Amino acid sequence: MSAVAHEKGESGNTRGAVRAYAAPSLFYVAVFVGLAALTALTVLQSTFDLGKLNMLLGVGIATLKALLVLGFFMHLAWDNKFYAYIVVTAIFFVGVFYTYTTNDTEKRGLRDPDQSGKILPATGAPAPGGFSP
Amino acid sequence: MAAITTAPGYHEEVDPNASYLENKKGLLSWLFTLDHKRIGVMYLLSVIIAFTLGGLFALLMRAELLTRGRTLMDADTYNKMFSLHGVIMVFLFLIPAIPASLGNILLPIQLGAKDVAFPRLNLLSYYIYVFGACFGIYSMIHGGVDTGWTFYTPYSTSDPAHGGVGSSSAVIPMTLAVLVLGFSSVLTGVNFIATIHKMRAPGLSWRRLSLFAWSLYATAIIQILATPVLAITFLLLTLERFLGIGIFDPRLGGDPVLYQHFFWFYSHPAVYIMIVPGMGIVSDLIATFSRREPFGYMAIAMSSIALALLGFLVWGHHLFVAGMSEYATMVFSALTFLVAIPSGVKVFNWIATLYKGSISLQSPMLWALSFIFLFTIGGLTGLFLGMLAVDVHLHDTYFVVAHFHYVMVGGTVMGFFGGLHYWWPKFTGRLYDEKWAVAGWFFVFVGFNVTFLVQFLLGSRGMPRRYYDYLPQYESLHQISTVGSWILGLGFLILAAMFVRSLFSGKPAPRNPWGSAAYEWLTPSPPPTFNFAKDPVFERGPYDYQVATDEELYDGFDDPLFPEKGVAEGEARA
Amino acid sequence: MSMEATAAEHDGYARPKWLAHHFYTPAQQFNTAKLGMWLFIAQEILFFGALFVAYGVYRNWYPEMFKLASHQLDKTLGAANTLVLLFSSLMAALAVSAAQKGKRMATGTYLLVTIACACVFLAIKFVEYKHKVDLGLLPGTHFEPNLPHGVPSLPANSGSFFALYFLMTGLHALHVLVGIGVLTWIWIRNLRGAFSKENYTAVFVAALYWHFVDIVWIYLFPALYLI
Amino acid sequence: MMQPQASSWQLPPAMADTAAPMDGAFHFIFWFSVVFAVLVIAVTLLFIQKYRRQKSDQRSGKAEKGAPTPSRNKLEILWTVVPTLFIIVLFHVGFSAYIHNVTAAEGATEIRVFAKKWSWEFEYGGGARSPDLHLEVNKPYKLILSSEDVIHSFFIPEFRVKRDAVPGQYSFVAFTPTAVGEAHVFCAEYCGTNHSAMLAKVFVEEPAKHEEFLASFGRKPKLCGTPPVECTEEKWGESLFTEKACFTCHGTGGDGKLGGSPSPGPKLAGIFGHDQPLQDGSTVHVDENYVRESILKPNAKIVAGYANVQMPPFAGSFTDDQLEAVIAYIKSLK
Repeated sequence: MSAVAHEKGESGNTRGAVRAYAAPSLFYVAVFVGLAALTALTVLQSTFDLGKLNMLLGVGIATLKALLVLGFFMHLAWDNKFYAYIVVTAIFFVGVFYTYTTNDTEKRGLRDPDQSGKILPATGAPAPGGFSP
Repeated sequence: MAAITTAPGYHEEVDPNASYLENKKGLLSWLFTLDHKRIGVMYLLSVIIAFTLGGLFALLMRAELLTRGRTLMDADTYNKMFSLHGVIMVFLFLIPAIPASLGNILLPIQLGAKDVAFPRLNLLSYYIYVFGACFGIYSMIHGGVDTGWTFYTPYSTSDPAHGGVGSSSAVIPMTLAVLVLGFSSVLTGVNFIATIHKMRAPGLSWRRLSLFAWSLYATAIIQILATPVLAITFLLLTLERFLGIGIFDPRLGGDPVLYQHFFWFYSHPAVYIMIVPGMGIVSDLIATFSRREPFGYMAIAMSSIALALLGFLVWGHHLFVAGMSEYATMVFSALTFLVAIPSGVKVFNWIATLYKGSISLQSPMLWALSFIFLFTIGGLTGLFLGMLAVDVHLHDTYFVVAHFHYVMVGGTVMGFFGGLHYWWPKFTGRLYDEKWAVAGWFFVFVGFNVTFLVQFLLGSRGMPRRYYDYLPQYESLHQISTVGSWILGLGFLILAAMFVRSLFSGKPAPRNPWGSAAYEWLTPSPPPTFNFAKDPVFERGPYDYQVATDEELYDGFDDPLFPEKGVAEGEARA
Repeated sequence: MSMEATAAEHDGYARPKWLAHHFYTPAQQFNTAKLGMWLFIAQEILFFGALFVAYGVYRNWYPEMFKLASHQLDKTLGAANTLVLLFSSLMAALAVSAAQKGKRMATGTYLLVTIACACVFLAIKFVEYKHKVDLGLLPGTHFEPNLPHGVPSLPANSGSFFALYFLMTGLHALHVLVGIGVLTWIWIRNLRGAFSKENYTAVFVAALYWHFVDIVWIYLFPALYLI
Repeated sequence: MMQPQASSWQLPPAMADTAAPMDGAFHFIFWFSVVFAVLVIAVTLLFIQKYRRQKSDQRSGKAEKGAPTPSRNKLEILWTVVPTLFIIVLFHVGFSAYIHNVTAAEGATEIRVFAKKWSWEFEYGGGARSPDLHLEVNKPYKLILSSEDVIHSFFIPEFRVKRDAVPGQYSFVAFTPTAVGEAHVFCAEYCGTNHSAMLAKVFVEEPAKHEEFLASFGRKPKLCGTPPVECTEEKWGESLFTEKACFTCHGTGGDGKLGGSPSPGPKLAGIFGHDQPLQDGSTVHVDENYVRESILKPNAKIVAGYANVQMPPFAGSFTDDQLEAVIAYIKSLK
């Protein structure tokens, strides 16, 4: 038998045929209903003003919806783990970019208000070259 | 062209034994080729043209700095010279050079595959590269850019035509050029990861992957994860200059330091896109020319991956004095030091490979050894710049210019030319003249060191970079550096003449001129269109010199270093 | 002898027409195509991720301005757009499962409905953009708001919010447009009978891309509309 | 003004308290790197020489091979852990020196530094700005930086200080000059055509001399011009004209040219008393008020043909009598 097969889960008789799990159609519709419900939830949640929590809840619900689409519509749940690792790595690096950038932007002027502040504390004069409406 | 509907990527009739250069003739067979080797050769040609153009700008710049005040050109032209030198060298030469040219030619052969995973995507990425280069040429025709290759805002985005304070040069075509070039790099990355994962021949486990392939894998990871942020940054830059959306321009409520975060989040991993393939080539060269399995194979492979991942955490060391908060400078300085560890591990392992090897100082090996020496100096001076107190003094001075030239020219260019010498017989089927090669290497090595060693001194004495004119105390060092650049230019001229001469009158190359056990030397040179006459199955690793048979390693060719006898019949034997 | 014959004789079975020359087996071709698309999606995550980073930084700097400016966006239209895209994602998933079962007619109709939903999405997007342009809520230098009276006036640097709004939704709309192009091309190939139970790679990969475009909107909607 | 001697062949003279910590860190890492580089290069050259391939394959009829490679995980761990320890030490040395250099001393005298395209200006609290930085030795200073157009970077090699002056935000450098003498300010961030001409002089003076400077700053000096001659209104105007780097854009010759090439700014010679055509088509009669307004708010009336040349505003750069002197000088140009 030719030493051809190097795809994992390759059984001899179907000669490397393509096999991907296909869920019943009703399952996809159920996933869609879940997504629609979550959309309604997130719109509802935005009407209450929970301060900082608002953003976290918004991102949380959006992540739940994204996981539904990724897991079932994009077959990640029934597929080789490697594809999931790719997505996780990509999101991890967006996280790295966001955390280190905000580590700078949020802490400017914390040690000494004269450092990278937009207003000079002593005189209150806005920095030249800046935004003037 | 392939049949449209039913069979994607179906190749026309091809004689499996004819070499990929002979099996189809004519310009069209090159312009619409799907063969990774031909695409690699086209990339190689374009990349060398870009290198020549960039080198020309460098020589003009150094000539201008020969004396104080105006020597050749006025301030504006000089500013455009260093900006175009930067943009061409970084985006048109260093980033595509090794992965897209040598990587495209060699990777499928080293994996025992017929072609890369997506041949049409490969051709598309070449044409996107050419399309991007056209934008660059358009900008050069219209006066080029004078913002430096970093395009810092608000100088680059505040267009005087809209009442701004910035540069009035042709910035938008150049930023579009870089935006488009980024996609070519991303598509190459996608292609290489899919190829390395799915196209390996039977018997080629991950532990039998060549170290060059490992480095291309690490580079592809960076290309995929970093280049999109470059695309977004330059899209925002172009729109801000063109339409005035206020993201980076402080006049419109934006923040220029945020631009530096966006730019360097791509550009620091980009310097690892440039250096890691060079390291991969050096690992292969050291293994071949000391005829020994590389010491710590897994350590070298994993440090490529470590470099790729750590490369994403250190971009802040470009912003130490840019107005970043001290909390961020502290974190970035610590992480910058961390990134020196994998490079150190690689250098130690290369040196350990030389121990008890059978070292032959043929021309490719000379390039690999100079990579070790110069990259060590380049890496260590990087530590200077990672150290906070020292970076405050050295930032944006000639010390930084010397550092990145030691890493880029001393590293990537040495690796690129080492790889070019090493695989030249394989993909052109011609041997080059060893004496000319050693002469070329000598002039390049000496010229480079004379040019850039003094620049460390210039920098530590406080000479800022990108200066058209300078104070009297820096004049003598600038003159030494300019003379050095002439020697460097001469060296590259010698190499160019040698390679052109070898194309026309070089001796036909045997299958394995260097006696290497790597897979690419099992197939004749130049290789057939599908790389191997019959689908290969590998029983040994690429560096198993103990297992490799003598017949595989040595086929009676005339050893360029000791040419006592005439040439043995050099025609290829499968 | 032709390439076709050597490969067939080599593998000991008739190579299907749609199997590219450099692949050994159909499974290898399918998995390679899928891996290629997932890598492209990883790149797209970074692409939109960078914009979300800019959004995060500016929102931390000017939370009040973002809140006021975001109230100019129409939540109902945004929610409607979300449902339209989610439904089109469902249609794409059903198109793939139909293609897996070899039902060519069903695949065709599902693809058509997906394309239709995408066009509806773009139409709603156009309405929203027109409304913003009329009110002068444009990015950066072009920000001259002429809001109807009674609406609280916007802080001066709201141009940044609308710059991010137009950029993020504009780039997303561009991806929807590309998605329409890709799905139409797949629909044409399906009409010509290029796909079967064994060969539905193109449909699967196109659907992957489309689902990703939907995920981007899933994050865009709460970020921009629901502050 | 005698010049302090350079502290080492690599570094410029040390003239401030921020220099010592930096020099220490620099020399520490320099010698660490030299030892490390010499070690690497020496061992490589030794191995090359010792394990050189003796006979070519061709004469020996077979390929001479290197020894089989052992796998030494312990060695790998060793040369990962040891460099990690080294870099922890390096980071500590660097960071502690850095924190000392960026902390402003209590009660430091504040000087406002204005960066604009291609010149520095220093304001000593009193409104008038001088193109030179005058400092008193052994007195802590805190320079508040700001830029009016693009990013510049305030860099004094002799003090080892550098900080970007970013438009739209303030930043500061803090130091205490320790040696009397002259130093110079560079712009270290690329900012356009005359980025390399954007220099300023730093005078570290004895307390007495510094008091004298502060007292006479902004008023007409007894001698001005080079060679210094008795100061008339026009002469003082001319020295201010060169001090404020107006010559980088405005030619003072009859043809208005600048070193042979057309000057970025409009012609100044012989314009008084004539009508000047403007960009928006109207014309203005050139008198003191027009020249004063054009200096303070250049974009108010733009000369025809100079639409996209952005002359930075000089409001606040001159005291009133300095402005009078400059106008008198321009008037004297024929």
